[in-house]
Amino acid sequence: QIKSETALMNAQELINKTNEKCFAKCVLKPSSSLTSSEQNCLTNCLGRYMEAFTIVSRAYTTRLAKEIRHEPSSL
Amino acid sequence: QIKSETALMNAQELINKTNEKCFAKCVLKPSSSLTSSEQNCLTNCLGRYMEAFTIVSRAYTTRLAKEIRHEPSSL
Amino acid sequence: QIKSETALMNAQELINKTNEKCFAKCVLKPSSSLTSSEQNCLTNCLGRYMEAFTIVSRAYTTRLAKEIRHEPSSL
Amino acid sequence: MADKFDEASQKELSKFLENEQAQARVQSTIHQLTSTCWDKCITGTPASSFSKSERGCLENCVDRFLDTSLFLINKIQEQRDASFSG
Amino acid sequence: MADKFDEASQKELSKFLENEQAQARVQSTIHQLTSTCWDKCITGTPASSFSKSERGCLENCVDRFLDTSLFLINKIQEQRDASFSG
Amino acid sequence: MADKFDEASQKELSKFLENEQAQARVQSTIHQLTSTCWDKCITGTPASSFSKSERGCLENCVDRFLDTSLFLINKIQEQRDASFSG
Repeated sequence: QIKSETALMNAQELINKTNEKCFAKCVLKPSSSLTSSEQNCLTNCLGRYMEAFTIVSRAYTTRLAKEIRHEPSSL
Repeated sequence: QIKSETALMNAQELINKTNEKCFAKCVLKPSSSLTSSEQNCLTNCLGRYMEAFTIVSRAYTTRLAKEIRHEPSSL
Repeated sequence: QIKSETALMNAQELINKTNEKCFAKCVLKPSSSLTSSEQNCLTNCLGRYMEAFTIVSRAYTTRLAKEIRHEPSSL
Repeated sequence: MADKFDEASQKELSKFLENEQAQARVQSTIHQLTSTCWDKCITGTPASSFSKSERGCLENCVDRFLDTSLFLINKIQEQRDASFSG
Repeated sequence: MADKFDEASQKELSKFLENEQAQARVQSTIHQLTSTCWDKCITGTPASSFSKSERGCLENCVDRFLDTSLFLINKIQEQRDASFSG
Repeated sequence: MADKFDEASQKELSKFLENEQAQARVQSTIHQLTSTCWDKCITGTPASSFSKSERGCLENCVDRFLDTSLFLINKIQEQRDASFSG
């Protein structure tokens, strides 16, 4: 149950970042409620941010593994 | 006197943020001194940032109270 | 050897900031490798960021000394 | 230091600190939201009062930010539920 | 609390915590890189899938960011070596 | 750990740590100011030296930032004084 704390903080941080980035991109002029086009944008944005996170995670861990194999102390 | 530490940090943070936002908006090209139009802008900016802080505080605490009444764990 | 920890963190922070600022300025559209014009830009940017750090350090410590001489508690 | 207090004082102290932490968290969120909403709503040079559109934007900004948060969390839960039952 | 553990448990705990810290550092870097690369590569409104150019940009972004880091560190070392020997 | 030191060593250590903290605070402010002034003054692609206007902007930036800070604090105090006496 200590383990889950790092995982939980990770999930929390991912949600916070998604919130920040998608609010910035999709809610350009806050009005009296979320419009349906803002909601569509948010749904797309959530999917894309998660995808970006996956792409970046894969690229980073691949690179990390490569660097550790070649020059242990360079990164 | 422990109480005042949270309040003091809050005031300090508000001044820091105002400084950062108003310097960004009012001092576009730093010259050899603060010009009078920069000073006018800073006076306005200080007033508006404080007002924005008040508007946001009110909106946030109102919403928080509403969410706690309806669904305790959702925010 | 405790001393060097502050210095080390300082150097690390300077490298991180340079990395962030120069990547933002020089690698506009990441491609399959760093192009030679991106590398030229990075070399210039490294030099300029270090120079900016020196200019800012000098200006800040000069001002700090002046303020401490005149009004000890104002900054 | 703590062992100089009796039990009642300790409880009071820990309740006080919890309150302080909750307050500090709320304050920190308000600073964050003020910064976000300022950047989104105040695009021109600050004047002696807000324009009607700036004020409206600021007043709606907090609620729409929190709506966004709830909307995204609901979407994530929907997708998780769908993937468990699917 | 720590003195309730025997030595073996302490070692295990400290290894566990080290791993956790290493993982937390990696996770924090990934969040940072995702944010940086999102801002650089995704300039329009998010659609139901990435365009080819957005995806390519994202896939290259991490490696070019790390290349930039290595490039700058090498330059700094070259200059330091030159100034010692010059 | 601290109770292994005698009083003189403890004083020295705490003075050392205070100095370190003061230095770390100054360094952190300098990093922050460099970042702010870089973003404000260096808008084009970095060249092999600063233009005259970039250099002038950087040299003035720190002092104007601190002037802004003092200006705002003075304004706040003026308003507070006025509201107490008014």
